[in-house]
Amino acid sequence: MSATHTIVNLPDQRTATLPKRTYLNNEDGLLSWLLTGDHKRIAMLYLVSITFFFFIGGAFAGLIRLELLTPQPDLVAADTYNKFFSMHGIIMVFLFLVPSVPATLGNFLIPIMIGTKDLAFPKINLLSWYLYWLGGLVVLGAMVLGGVDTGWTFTTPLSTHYLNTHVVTAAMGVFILGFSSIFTGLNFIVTIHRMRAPGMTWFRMPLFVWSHYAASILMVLGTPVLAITLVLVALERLFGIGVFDPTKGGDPLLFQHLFWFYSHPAVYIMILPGMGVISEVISTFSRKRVFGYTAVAFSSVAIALFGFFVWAHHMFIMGVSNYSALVFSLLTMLVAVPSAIKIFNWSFTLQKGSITFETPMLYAFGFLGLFTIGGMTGVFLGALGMDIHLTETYFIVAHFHFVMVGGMLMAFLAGIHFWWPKMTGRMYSESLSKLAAVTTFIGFNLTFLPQFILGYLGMPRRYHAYPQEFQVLNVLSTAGATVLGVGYMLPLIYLAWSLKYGAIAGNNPWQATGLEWQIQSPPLTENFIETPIVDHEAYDYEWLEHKTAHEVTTVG
Amino acid sequence: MDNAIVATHPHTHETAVPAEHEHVALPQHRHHFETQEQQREAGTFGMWLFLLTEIMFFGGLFFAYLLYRNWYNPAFVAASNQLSIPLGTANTAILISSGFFMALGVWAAEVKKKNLLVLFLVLTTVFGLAFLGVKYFEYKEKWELHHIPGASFDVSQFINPHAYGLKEEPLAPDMAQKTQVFFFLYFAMTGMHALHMIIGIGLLFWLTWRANRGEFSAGYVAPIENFGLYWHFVDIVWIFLFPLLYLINRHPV
Amino acid sequence: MHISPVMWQFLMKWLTNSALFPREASTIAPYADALYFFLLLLTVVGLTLVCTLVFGFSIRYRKEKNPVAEHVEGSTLLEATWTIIPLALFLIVFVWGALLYFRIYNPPTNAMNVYVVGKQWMWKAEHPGGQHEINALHVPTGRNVQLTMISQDVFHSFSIPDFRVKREVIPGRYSTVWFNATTPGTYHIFCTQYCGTNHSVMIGEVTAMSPDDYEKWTQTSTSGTSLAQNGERLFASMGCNACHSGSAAARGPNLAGVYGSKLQLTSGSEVLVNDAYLRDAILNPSQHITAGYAPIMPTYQGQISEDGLIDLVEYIKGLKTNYRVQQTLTTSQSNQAAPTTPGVVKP
Amino acid sequence: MSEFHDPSNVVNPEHADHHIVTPAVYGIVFATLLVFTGITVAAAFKNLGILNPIVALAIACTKGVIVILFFMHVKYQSKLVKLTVTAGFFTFLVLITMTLTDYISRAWGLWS
Repeated sequence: MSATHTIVNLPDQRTATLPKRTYLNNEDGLLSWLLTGDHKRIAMLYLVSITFFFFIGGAFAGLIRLELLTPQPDLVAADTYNKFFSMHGIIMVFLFLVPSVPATLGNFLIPIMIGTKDLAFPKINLLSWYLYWLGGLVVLGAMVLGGVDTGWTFTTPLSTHYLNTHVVTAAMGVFILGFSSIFTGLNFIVTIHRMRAPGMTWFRMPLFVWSHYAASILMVLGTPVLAITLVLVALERLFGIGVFDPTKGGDPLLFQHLFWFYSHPAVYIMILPGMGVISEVISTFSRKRVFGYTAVAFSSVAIALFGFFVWAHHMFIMGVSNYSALVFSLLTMLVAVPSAIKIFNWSFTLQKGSITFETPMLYAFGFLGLFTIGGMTGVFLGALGMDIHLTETYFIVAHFHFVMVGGMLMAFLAGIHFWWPKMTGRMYSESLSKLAAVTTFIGFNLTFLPQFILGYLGMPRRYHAYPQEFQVLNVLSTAGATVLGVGYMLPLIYLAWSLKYGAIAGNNPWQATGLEWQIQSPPLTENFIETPIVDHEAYDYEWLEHKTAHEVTTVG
Repeated sequence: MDNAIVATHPHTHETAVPAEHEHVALPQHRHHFETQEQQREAGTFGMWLFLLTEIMFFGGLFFAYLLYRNWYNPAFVAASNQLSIPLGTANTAILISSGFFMALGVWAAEVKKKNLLVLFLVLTTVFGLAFLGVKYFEYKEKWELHHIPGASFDVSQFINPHAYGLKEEPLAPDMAQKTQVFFFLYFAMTGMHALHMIIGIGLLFWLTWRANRGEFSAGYVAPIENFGLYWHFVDIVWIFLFPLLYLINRHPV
Repeated sequence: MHISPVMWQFLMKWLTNSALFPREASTIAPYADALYFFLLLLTVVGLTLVCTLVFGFSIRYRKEKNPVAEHVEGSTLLEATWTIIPLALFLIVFVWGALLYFRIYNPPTNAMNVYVVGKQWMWKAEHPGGQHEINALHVPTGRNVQLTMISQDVFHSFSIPDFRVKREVIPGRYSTVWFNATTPGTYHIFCTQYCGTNHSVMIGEVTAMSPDDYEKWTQTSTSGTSLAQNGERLFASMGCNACHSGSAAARGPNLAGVYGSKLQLTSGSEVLVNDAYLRDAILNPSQHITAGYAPIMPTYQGQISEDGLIDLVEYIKGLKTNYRVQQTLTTSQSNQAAPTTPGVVKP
Repeated sequence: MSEFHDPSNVVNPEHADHHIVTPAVYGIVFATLLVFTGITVAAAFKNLGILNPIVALAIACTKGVIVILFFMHVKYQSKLVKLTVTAGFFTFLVLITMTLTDYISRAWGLWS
């Protein structure tokens, strides 16, 4: 590949070697990993754990799609199917989407990006990984013991009085996972506030850090409300009390309010870090500072702030008062604006750039398109009258999969491909990874576009069997899911392959400007040989050029 | 913006601690922090963020209380009048005292008086335990009266108060059932509060032991300060629980 | 190219059944679809814009063409544009959506009422005339139909996609939805809120019939006793008439003609007597004591099913005089044959 | 902003010097809290109508603020910590008020 097509700049493979001492080989043995305080090692632990749970959740998704291949309830029984989608939801939301980017990429990169040695509280960081596993095992335990069929929303009074499955176990798992998430967020906020390198002012921070900061605020303030709600559900279930049971004077809608007070901001916890990844990737591969840096930074914070004011749009038809519905619908429209700003700012970042199309950029383009669709269909659902027809159908399933899978997962993969050389010191196969990006994109659209149509036709979500006339679209969707599955398996293979056989990446294969690219790959245990002094803005490619030209030694 | 070259950083962390900071090399200084000051402030800030999550955690319960109190006011009045004001007031005073000694403990640590610190921590623990003791007797009484929500919950006292020697107005049967909602919230809120106290007392034992070894008498006071924040937060929760659960329905009509 | 005939038939069948777009079978449907198409248009325009920008810039400024990036800081004007235009569009969508919402959820006053009880896992429709249906609903075309719905256990959601209406069926309180079917035919009823194991079995069919056919149907499929007649029987057997006898010395307030009136409560507030009020006053009487009466009514929570409550509500709704109430009281062995129903079906 | 390394955080708005509160201040605070406890109990037995809960909550808020300011040292802390505390209570208020928009405007008849 000629130099005009790509900015990838690898060292001479004949002489290049991985650095002698890195965070990976600093200490040896299993214990050195299990007791580590190093944010990079914890990030790698998370990466492995999250991948594990992702494929479990994905397996459930596959089973769901397989059952929906035919209108008849033929593959599994109804309660089994219900357990499948409940486990799919719980695992994907709490064990994959919420921690995905923050706990892996955020953990790995935030300290490096702001020029410090580690997160503020390394032990709490490790604790949050153990809590993640504890919560994950409890959730898996609920599955092994016989499953849970509440759906991930734990709707009362169904979950409290009408099911005989392991609701309390699953709720306990989610409760523990909540604390894992709280500690991650708390660590990020403190680190970003207190640990920035000299000269790293707020407006010199990469947008990746900004978006994680916004998401962390949501984690810290939102998650405890979910925790107390789940405690109440468990107590009500164990003692039959009735805070959420209308026959005993409780209000089932109170549960909805408290649940969505967390679970709507949780959507932003999931997508904001992804947006941070996209900012980095698009800037790097168009060799330009992100268009309107300040606007993008503030739109992250605005999303976090507004995110707390819109939760009742999940309840428009659930008996929330009409006036309240008006207020929440209006605020929902407002929260859509910062996302629109981001999309356009990213698009205009490309303008007058010098664009190359490496794998992370392909994923980022996928993100832009899919997130636009996902965001716009969110406006459908935020509009009160439209919501009546669309909610609780496959339209909403398609909508949040476009945002979560099309947005978040694309961003996650973009980020993994972008920082993989930094994390491991090696490059993956460029052609295979591009193939995977394209496969994922095609598979995704094939899976979820038909679901929009199904939704408008009225096919309800969480249906085990459905009327005949919906079959064609469901077959398309299942076919797409197969392609999508292949798209996700591919990176697993070539990334694993690259660990041993990939080309040596060198410090800065993409010639990116972040502090993380100025140090060796993989980094040292404490990232920098000496604390960097930051004297340039984020995404300053002229500074990088100047520095490269005058480079005597690398920083770290 | 100019294209400056990355200057070599003048400090490494050994030299980064300026002279005006007196504790240059405490063993507790974790070296990923640039300075002691930074470490202390990060710790405090982290603790405050954790307390923020606690506010929201109790926040859900407080909202449930607000809602149901407005819906079922007569039941809440009648049920709340079953709580003992003398015990509640005593407990408030006990808890405030415990908080007071905790604050003094922080001071003792800051001025490096080891024996005083240990004394104050012990006093904090004693008052904390006293609070839990009083709470135990309150709970026990509710147990005997079948006022614990659940299968054995009994509303007869509210339907027919005169038979129990109470001066309350009787409640209609449907409203009397709602006293269970009050008692559930009462037990959920005070129980969650008591759980925080128990965790706190566990930590206090540990801190007292460490203080006794002199760990906090050389300028490293972060654990004491941060635990103090936690303990005071638990106080504040009670400061709100006390009027809401015991007092606001008390006045004669 | 050869397509297998089975496949071909299948595809043709699917396409001719217009499986990309649901039928418009109620007066609301066109309004909902108008907003839907407007939103689709917005999406397509937005997506095209983003795609044009991304692909346009990608081609124009790819590295081969533009080896050196030119620094652009941002543009307040541009950013203001893409803040204000989306905001304005979203606000239009908000107003439009809100108007549609109130159209769907504010039933017209002249609607005929049908009760729907949702329970795991079936729909029970109860017509005032005494027609009971399970997982089916017969309605006349060209007439406003209001559904008063309640759940006996968990949240359900009553959805008729071809009418573009849906509303959650809530345990413990009535929710309503209304429609006016335009085309005779049968349409799906779905439960769209996940409600337990057999959630996907909780489906039914609504049959819209011409008014004549509907009239025939009501006559052939009535159970013989109207809801109000059932209610009257319940009213007597639960002993309601002992207190609510309408006489001056009665311990309970007079219920004749109470429906639709405003009541002064002991708490000082004034309430409108509607279905929800009546239901709640039976279950939680102490919160709804009419001014001047003592709170002596026992609760009937757990003693009457939702169907029974509907019967009672329907009975009290139509109660115009206390003549029969008092008669039932005096002739203690009440006669079963009730000749006519007091005005049950509202115009 | 701080272009230079500023390890002692002289210009940092997130920084405040460590302040040691004296036992005397703690003593005064302790006495105040006990007095307020007395007042709130006494006020509970007076019929103030709608003011009863308001007075009780106002006193509780005062006590809480005193504890936060002095026992928890927020008075002497950086702006950052003050802002953090405010943010916590703000979010709690969001939870309450936004949820109340639903309950108050519901024509359910239970809210009076």
